[in-house]
Amino acid sequence: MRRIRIAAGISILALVLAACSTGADQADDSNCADAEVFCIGLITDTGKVDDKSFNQSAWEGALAAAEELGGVAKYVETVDSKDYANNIAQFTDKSYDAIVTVGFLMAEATVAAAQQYPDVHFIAVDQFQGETLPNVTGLMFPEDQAGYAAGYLAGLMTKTNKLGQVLGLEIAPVQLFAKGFEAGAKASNSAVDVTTVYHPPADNAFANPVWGGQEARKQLDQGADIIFAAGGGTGNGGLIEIAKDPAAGESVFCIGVDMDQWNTVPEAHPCLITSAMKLITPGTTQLLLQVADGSIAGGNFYGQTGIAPYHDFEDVIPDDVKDAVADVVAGLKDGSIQTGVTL
Amino acid sequence: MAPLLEVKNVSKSFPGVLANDNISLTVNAGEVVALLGENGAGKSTLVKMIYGLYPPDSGEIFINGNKVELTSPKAAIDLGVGMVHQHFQLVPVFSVAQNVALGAEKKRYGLYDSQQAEEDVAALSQKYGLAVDPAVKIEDLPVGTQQRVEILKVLYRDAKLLILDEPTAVLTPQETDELLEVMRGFAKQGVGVIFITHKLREVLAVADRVVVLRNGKQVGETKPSETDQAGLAKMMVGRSVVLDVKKELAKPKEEVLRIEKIVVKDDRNLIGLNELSLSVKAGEIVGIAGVEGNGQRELVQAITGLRKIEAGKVYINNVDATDSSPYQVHKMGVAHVPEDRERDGLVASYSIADNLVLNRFTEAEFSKRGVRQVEPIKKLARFLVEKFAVKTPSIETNAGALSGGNKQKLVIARELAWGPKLLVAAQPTRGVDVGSIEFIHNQIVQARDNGAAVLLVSAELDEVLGLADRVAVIYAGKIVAELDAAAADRNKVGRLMAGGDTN
Amino acid sequence: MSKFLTRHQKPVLWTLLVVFIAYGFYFWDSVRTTSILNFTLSYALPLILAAMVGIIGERSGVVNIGIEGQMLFSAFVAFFAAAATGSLIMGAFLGMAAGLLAGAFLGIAAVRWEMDQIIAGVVINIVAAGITSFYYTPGKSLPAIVPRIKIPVLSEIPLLGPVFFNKSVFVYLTLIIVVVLQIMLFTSKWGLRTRAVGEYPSAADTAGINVFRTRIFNVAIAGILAGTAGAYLSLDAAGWFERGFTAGRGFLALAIMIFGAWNPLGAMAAALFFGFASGMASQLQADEVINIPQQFINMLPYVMTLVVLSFSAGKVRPPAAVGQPYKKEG
Amino acid sequence: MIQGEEAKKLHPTLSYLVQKQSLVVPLIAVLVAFLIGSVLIALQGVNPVGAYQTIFNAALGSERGLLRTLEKTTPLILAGLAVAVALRVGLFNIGAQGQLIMGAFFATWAGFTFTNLPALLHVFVGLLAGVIAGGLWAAIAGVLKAYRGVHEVISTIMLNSIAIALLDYLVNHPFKEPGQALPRTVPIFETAQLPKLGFVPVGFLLALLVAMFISWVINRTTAGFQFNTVGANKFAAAYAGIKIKYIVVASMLLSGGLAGLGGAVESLGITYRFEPAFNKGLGFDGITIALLARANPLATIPAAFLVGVLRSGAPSLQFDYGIEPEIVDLLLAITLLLVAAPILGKLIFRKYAKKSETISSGWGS
Repeated sequence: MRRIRIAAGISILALVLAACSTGADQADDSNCADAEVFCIGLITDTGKVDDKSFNQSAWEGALAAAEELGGVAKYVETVDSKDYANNIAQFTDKSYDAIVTVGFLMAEATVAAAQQYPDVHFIAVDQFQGETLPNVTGLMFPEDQAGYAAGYLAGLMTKTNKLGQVLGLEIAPVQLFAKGFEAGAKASNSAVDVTTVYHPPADNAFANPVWGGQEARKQLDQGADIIFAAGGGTGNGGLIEIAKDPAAGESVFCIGVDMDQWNTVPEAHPCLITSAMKLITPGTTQLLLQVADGSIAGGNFYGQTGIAPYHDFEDVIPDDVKDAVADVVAGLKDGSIQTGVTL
Repeated sequence: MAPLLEVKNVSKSFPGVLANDNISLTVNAGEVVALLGENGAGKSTLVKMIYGLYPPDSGEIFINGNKVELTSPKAAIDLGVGMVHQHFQLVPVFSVAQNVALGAEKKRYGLYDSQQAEEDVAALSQKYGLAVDPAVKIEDLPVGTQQRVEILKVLYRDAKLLILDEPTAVLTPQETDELLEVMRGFAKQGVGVIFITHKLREVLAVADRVVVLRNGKQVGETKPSETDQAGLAKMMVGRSVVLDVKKELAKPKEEVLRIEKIVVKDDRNLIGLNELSLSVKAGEIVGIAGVEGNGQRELVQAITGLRKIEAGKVYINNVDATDSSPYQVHKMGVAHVPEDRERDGLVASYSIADNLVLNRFTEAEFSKRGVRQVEPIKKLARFLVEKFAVKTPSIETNAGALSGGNKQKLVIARELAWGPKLLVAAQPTRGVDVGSIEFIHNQIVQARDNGAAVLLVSAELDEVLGLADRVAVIYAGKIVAELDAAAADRNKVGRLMAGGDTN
Repeated sequence: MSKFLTRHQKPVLWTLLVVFIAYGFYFWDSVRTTSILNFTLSYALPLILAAMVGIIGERSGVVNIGIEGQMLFSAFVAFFAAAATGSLIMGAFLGMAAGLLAGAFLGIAAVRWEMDQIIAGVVINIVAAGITSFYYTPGKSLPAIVPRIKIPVLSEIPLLGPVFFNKSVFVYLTLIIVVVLQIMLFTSKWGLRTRAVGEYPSAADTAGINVFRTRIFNVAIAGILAGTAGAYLSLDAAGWFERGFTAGRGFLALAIMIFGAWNPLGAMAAALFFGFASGMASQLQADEVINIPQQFINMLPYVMTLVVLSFSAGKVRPPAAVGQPYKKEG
Repeated sequence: MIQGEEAKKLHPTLSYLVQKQSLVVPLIAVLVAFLIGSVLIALQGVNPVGAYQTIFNAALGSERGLLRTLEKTTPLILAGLAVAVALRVGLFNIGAQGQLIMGAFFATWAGFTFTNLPALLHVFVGLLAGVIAGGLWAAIAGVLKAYRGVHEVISTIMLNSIAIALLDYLVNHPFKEPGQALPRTVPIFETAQLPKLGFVPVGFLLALLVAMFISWVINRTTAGFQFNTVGANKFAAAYAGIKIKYIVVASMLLSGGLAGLGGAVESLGITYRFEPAFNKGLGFDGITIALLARANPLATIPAAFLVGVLRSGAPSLQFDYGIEPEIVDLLLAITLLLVAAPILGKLIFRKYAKKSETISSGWGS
């Protein structure tokens, strides 16, 4: 009898809790079909929306656009990379106006969905569009340029002439960052030596902060004084480890990646002089606004890259260095400087 | 003065069995009480309750006149109860001293004091004449010595009541006599002893009183002075039993098994069989007598293909079987009743039917193109269960659910069913009730009479002497003597088993 | 001392050989040698602790395949507790408590409920992965960093000093745990009883030792070590928590435990070997001295483990009763 | 088992349930897990009834949902079978993941390498390549176990890592799709693609057939008898003349082959190419499924289906209610706990509860 009572208790508890629940603070997307309401859907790569990296950047861009437009934004996180199509379909079923798919893994699913739903516009972050579809815009970034600018800074700042790189999986965007960094560093300081280490191939290559920290430590021990950490959680682990060094901010620095990591990894403040950014957030927002006002075009859209503000290191970095880096950033932008990076 | 131990109206049942039914027992200080009964009579259950291993369902236990709740062995040990178990409870990778001290460790600097323990054990073994080296690992000791360790364990804890569960099963007659002496010595020092056995001779030699159990019930109490072997046997079994195996004189024919100087390693990678030679002819039973651990297991496994032969040859029907697999040996006509039927002979989670074809499942009758033929298997099973009088509700019952005797009948049935040329039977009646023992003995004799060669390995010297036509004594991995069964008497064989000379 | 040397001749000689070689490399390239050994130790640290969890469990007869989940859960609790309370010590403490909880669950499931031990471990792994992912909240960070404690004098020794004696409290704690466990397991009353329970539970039972209690106690206590490993990962090694970031270390620890023949010091050596191989893999990649794709360098530790085990396995044997729930007959 | 007198005392329905408790307990376990799950969901401020409705609607309510559910179930059945078969022999194949990705890669390889094969043959060749690759990969562990005494848990963990690194090399270097930023292979030819029949993937039908076939092999053939005997009592197996080493290798070969088939079906039926990110975690789900199914080959089908439904419905849960998809892992963990721990059986059936049995073995060789 006692057991039955327990079971009954649990069910009643469940019902009470169900009654109390408010139905969550989910955005109301019931009238997305109306032309008045602009609905934005976002599907993450097999990662989480709070990844302090590109999924998060894109999501923030979508939120900003939704706010600007008074519309609705919602996301779904992908667990299984074979669910992309299904996850996209959830939004198309509800007649969302724009769908952001984040990450190059989703390229094919995005194109397939775009062909199926010509009325929906797709923003394909990090997905190069070989053939132009009117309703897909690939949001691309010249990562090598961001890496180059950061590398240029590092080349000027290093005292030991040794730079390090703690990287995620050896895949194109990471390689572009890394090679750009090396090229930039060599351009500003021909004596510099750059150590490049990718995470071993594994499912967690972008989510192994422990390894990132250990590798960063090793490179520091071997004399590197500025380390570029590019690899999601793995890189973040590297940043945090460098920030722990007693000389952090004095003679040892770190450089983040993707977004201004000053905001996403506060633990890295002691060493973070800048981040090699691809400006996914403004790029996403910009494209979504274009979708809303109808000015969007298919094909590839190149977003901005650059380096993040120096924050607390504004005074640490000499003015001539800052000027030189600013020139390089400008040169990269107008095409007068080429990174020379190929994969 | 209150008796040392008083058990009043204790009952205990296990699923499907009433193991102890209203049993009472009294043991006084300085007294040896023999608990006599055949296998399954409930002797072990009773003493395990006294030792705190099981709680009784009902009834009371008093120690020194105080009612006690024995919830764990620890509680029993604290009250001065000590027990030497039938299956030795020793950790093989521990030293003698570690085993003795386990659970009653003395400490130095907060750590286990191994030096003290070794000294204590040495002192104890000297005091009671139980010679053993405290620093040696248990797995390196012969069984007889292991038993001494078990006894030392109990003495180390200052037991006032000593329980010995079938202690003589693994001993030579001489060692048995020594043990009986030791028991008398304990009694003289005021220790109460409960001695479990089914060997009548020993009961008469050592006990002050005898309590007999049968089928979980107490059937009587007597004194050695008031009875004899026949009387005890009748009490134990409930009818008069024929203790001797009835059989014709053997008519040996051609040689079936010939072993030439085989060398085999044991589990510890030491020499287990040392150039052992032996021959068994069709129509005769050769019994291997020896103290356990002298190579019997290795011999059986070497013949049946379960153990690698390092040197020497084994011929079966003049065919070289030295490097044969168990499967090939079986195909040569060898049947094997393994010593540990629970471990080797049966799959407890399988039905009786599947167990009856355990080593025959590939035969054409039971397997067509790799598919098992369920009906023929069942048919065979029904036939064998009937023929060998296996008591079971159905052939679908799991073998694990059968009693020891029925399990053994199952193995015997499987091994004899197909008319083997050579039967290797190891401990065929271990842990089996008297009724089944008779049955199994008759089956073995019948197999002989049908022309099979039989190699019998048994720790029970009486069984070897009673059943074999020829007795080969094994000692330290060698056959040290071969005797005609008629010429072999207990004492002579016993001396040989202990490595002594016949002359 | 001399008794110790004669009894443990082989390991002592091997240790001396390794130290000798290490110093050889140190005089050749002190920077690389020191940094790689630093990497080695920090990589090995959680593996060592996790292997101790496995050893304590298996020495008392309980397979613990849930170390991975125990560590993940503890790392999660340690991180968020530290973030919420603003105290690393509180975080570490609660992380260990979480490990204790997870350990106690395994003990009770495996011993009291006689549940299949491997299933119980798998359940811990899935539950931990689910909870830590489901209840993960972004935007938290640690209040401070785990300080390094420089041990006077010892830290001045070349090579050994920086590698072993200028580290966080977790390193010292781990080293102490290994040594204490090694001593306790083989020379204490607890160790004697634990091993008896793992080798031959009925012998322990009849000697008056409570097999059930010993097993539950040990597995639960081992959980605290898993908690320590988890706290180390999130509070010290990474400085934050990432979903699923134990990344198979709990499973690797089982390999290390077997590699180390169920001995604490042996397991530590095996874990250091893994750390060293991994450090070398990244170093070879960084130095670009040999032109092998990094994937092959990275699989080296695993291949070597298989090779080494295929020559050494079978010579060591696991505790005899491991994996079997103890049941009183009848 | 309840026999004779005792059974008669029970009400007939109850007695029937007691007999069928190995079926009843898992069902109730799922229900209880969902009940506990509903508390967790409610604590997130979401109505659990709606949440479950969403899961089932998404997973089973439409052809698209059904297709996705069955597609997810397919490799899970095969991975579950892989682990279950090994468990039958007393081996714990923790390396199904590595075997599965080896199978997925080599099936793809066959799919894009052989040209001019007729469709049916090409599919068959692809599947076969997957089976062989997975089987051989697992056989390494089998051989190491049988002849060198290396425990399979350790060797398969190592082999998982080695497989990941090896395949990473293959898709980054020799078999990388030209001009692609992403390390992945070229797509397979159309002739190698496994088709779908409406919302039923052919791979799913194949998995069902394989499960039934394996069940038949285990229960009806002499090979299965040998597997079971080695698993149930290896001493008795040696005594009965079964070549244990051979069986260990053969069972790992079969186990790995099944896992490899799971990968192959995934490559040829869904992804049409190989990418390291695909197939994530399928082999580990196989462990959960095999344990849920208590190593019974046929029971892997419903177990895999349960996992498939939950996994397929989870994204909609996030879409509709913002609940993270990991909730389904919690549900599965609770279900497994309730199935495996004898608590539930004891609560329901009291003294008639079946005794729990150990289906896996310790390290003891």
